[in-house]
Amino acid sequence: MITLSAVTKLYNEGRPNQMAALDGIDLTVPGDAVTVLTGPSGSGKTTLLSLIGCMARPTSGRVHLNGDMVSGLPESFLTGLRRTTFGFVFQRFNLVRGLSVIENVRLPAVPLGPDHVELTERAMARLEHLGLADKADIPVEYLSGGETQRAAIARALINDAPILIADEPTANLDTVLVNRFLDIVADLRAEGRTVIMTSHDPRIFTASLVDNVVRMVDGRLDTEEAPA
Amino acid sequence: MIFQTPIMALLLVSGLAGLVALWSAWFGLRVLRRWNLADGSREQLEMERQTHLISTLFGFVMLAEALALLLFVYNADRMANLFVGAMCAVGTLNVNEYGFPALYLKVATFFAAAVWLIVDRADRAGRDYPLTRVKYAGIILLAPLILAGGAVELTYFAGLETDVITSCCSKLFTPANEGLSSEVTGLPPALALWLLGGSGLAVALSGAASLWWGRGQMLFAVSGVVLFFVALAAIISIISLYVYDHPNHHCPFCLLQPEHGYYGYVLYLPLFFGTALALGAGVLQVFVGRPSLRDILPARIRKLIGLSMVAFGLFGLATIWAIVSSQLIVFG
Amino acid sequence: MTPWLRRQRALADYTLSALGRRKGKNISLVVIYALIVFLVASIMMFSSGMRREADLVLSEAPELIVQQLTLGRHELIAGGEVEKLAAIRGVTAAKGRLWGYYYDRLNGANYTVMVPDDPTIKLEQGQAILGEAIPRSRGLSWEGAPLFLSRFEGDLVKFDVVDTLSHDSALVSADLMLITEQDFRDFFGLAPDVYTDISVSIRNEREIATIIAKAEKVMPKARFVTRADISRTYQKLFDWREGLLVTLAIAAILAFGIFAAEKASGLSAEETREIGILKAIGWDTGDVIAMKLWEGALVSVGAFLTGAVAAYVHVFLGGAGLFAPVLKGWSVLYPDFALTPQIDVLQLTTLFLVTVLPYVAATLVPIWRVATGDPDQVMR
Amino acid sequence: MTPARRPTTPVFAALGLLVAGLGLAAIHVAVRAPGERARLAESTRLVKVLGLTDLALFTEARYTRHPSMADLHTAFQDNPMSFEHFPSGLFIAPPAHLPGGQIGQSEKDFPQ
Repeated sequence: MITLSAVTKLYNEGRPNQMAALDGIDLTVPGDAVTVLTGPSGSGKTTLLSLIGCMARPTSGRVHLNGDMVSGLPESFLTGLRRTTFGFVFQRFNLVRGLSVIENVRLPAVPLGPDHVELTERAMARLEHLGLADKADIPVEYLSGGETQRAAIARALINDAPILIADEPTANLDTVLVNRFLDIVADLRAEGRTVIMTSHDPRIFTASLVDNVVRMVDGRLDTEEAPA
Repeated sequence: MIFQTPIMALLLVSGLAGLVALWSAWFGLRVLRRWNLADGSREQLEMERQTHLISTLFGFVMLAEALALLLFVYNADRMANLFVGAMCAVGTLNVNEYGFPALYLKVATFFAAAVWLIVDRADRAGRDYPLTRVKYAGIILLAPLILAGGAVELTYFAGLETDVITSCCSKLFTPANEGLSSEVTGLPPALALWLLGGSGLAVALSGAASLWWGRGQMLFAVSGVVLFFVALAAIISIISLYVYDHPNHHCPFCLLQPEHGYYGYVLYLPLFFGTALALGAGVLQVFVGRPSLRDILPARIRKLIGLSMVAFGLFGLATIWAIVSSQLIVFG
Repeated sequence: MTPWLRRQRALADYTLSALGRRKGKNISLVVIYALIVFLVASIMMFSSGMRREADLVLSEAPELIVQQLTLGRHELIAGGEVEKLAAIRGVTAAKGRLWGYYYDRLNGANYTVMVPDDPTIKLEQGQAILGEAIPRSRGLSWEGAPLFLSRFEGDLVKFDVVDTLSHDSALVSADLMLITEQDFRDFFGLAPDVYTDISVSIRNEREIATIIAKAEKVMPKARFVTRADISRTYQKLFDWREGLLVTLAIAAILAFGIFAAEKASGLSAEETREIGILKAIGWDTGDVIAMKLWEGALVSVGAFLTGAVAAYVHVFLGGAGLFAPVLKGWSVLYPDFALTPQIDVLQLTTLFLVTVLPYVAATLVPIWRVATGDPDQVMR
Repeated sequence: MTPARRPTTPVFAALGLLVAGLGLAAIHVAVRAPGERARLAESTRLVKVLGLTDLALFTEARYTRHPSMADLHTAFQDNPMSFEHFPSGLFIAPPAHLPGGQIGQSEKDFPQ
């Protein structure tokens, strides 16, 4: 469970182009559920997602993760927390070009120094599960859109994080692939993981497995439509 | 005179260390004024990330200074035949009045940087960076030391004139001469060995106390430092005699020569490491009460003390071996 | 393996995979770097080899040489001075030395002609003992071939070559020509009681300064060269050349480092983004710095080791083939010698500091710049 | 599943080989030492017997053949074309217009 109280995030603070991306957010994201942040582009949902995922520190306000305050932690502790608690799937997937699929999938585990063979087996099992085992050794730039997404999901889960964070995971995908993604999310739920994502795709936030929808407007929560 | 590869390497190290010192002292001032972990501002974030660089840089400075320390002594030895009357490092270092100060400053920099790195690692382990201000105050104190070391070294090398008649170790380290070094030489061998044994015992007892009962850490650090100085005195006064198999050769540098099987390294390396670790343990002990370090520090200090004792033990073995294997009979 | 080691290896793995994307460029980087290290290392090994050789060999040179100076130039010295020197307390012996140069117009070489003053060397009039390089350059290939020397147009003097100095001593004797005193005086037209200079043996090395002080009173115009002076001359000579070349090489490494720093700081948008990705998926600033340091370490240590090993092979197995023409200059005679191989850990340390440090220093700051990006930048 | 290929394996192996190369060099030093000692002893003996003072490395001119015996303050002592041996000489080439003389020829030019 992640709680945000009175969270504000400024970009370019102290400069003429200062901008408040988030403005006084109070929000509780429940654990063991699927939560979708939605709203028009520029509404601050990605910024909110990065605060929830301990990717950035709020300019003011507090963030609690399972009761522990995390907003005041130094960045290196935040990073340590992030790599064991959260798995990230980015909007453009952000795989490292030039590296093979399996190398990409192993990346988040590198700072932890796990056993290489064991790690590779874990990565292969995950790729197998997502139907990518035969592509493990090819460079990521040769993957199709759907394969890239699944590789990104495999990478997000390599440290066995309990919470998966996804930013616009279906932005460029057709319906078949969207349905495939929803199947994967259902699998993850069955494994007991929490899923938090942003999306302005109605195919996602109206899906039956979504427990929670948070609507945002201009850096604030859209209170007219309370979370379902 | 500066146109020599080892001298250039040494000046290169000093120059880079000086740059690092200046830059990190400037950064340290900023930290002392602005550091505020609760602040989520850009500046704070940048400072936190810069601390990584400072740690990396200081790690390098310490490594390079440790190598440079060896090189400095080695080079002094090698250059000895360029100076009339100099027969080993002592003669070269005595060519002008900056030689020995440069060496002492180098040794001091090595210990200071080692302690700083130990504090830095402890600081990083605490969830709220509890020692950051201490650490950067330390850097502001360390920077002048590093800069002075570099400046003295440069003056020393710049002032090297090959035609100067210098004294060599056989003149300097004989009891007949005046001055501190001859007083150390004049320390009676028996007394030197008793002092060495005594401080060794103090190190062993306080170390055991801090490992078993978790107390006496400060005492350990203090006796470690005492042991360091006593050991240096004992090396000049008596141990070197055993290594050289010669009743009047008291030089602490000739030990590092290949003719004596590089025995100096066997003596000095554990001694220096043991002392650095003991110092680090003592400094950490000061901060053991900080809330976020309370769970972490005691284990770390124990580890440092343990390693330090191993190093001192190796030094002790090396000393005993030198005495046992020597042909020379001083007592009896 | 501990997690710490496994992490280091994984970081190195990543660095290598990333470097592998521009294989050609990065390999040529290492090759050029290794070439510079090779040059510096060769110079250092060669110079220190020469210094050591000179030091050992000349440790048996005369304790003191006394020369007559006229107009600031080396002059012949009268035989009467020998007794004056021998009379000084502490002097074991004083001997007049006869040596000079002969320019051989046939091959353009300078020989050092010398009169041996030692009972073990048996020479008769008309006979000569030659250094290793003279028969080589004059093409005296068969045993017993006589040596003809011509001092001026129409002049021809014949010497029977009775012996050639052993190859082992080439470094000190390559151009030597030993003849008897009578031959020497006849050949050069020298008066009977003059010498080139005087060598003085001294019992106790510590008394040299005192003896020189006494000798200066007897011979105020003479110049005194001690064995220590000779040794210093050689140390300085090779130090100077080494210093000059190493300075140039350091400049080259710095330029190279700046180039590498430029490459690191002017990182392509793609590379910056990549580091953002790494930070976003859970790498700490420290991890990124460590990864980039691995890159620097692999490049510089790889280049260092390659350069050092190649330099050893070049200097001690290949006879320093690259330097021979430089050293040889315009001399016709060049000793055929091989340096005594030696490896000195502290010399390697110097080499390491001189070659690796500038590179690491030049790349460290840009590395840090890259490493401090915001992890959430990839989400924006 | 294929065993994972790691890029560090060959690179570390190569570095290890290079370190081993340095080790071999050290062994080479040790193996050659006795022979070299004999060679140096021969040179040293000759130096002692003849009272030699210099290395026969640079035979161009008397002040390069015997640097320790030379009048160091007089440059270009024997021949304006002689290869200047001392520090400044590294930068200054002799004037090109001087007559060629015989200097600069090598032993190969005289097949006999």
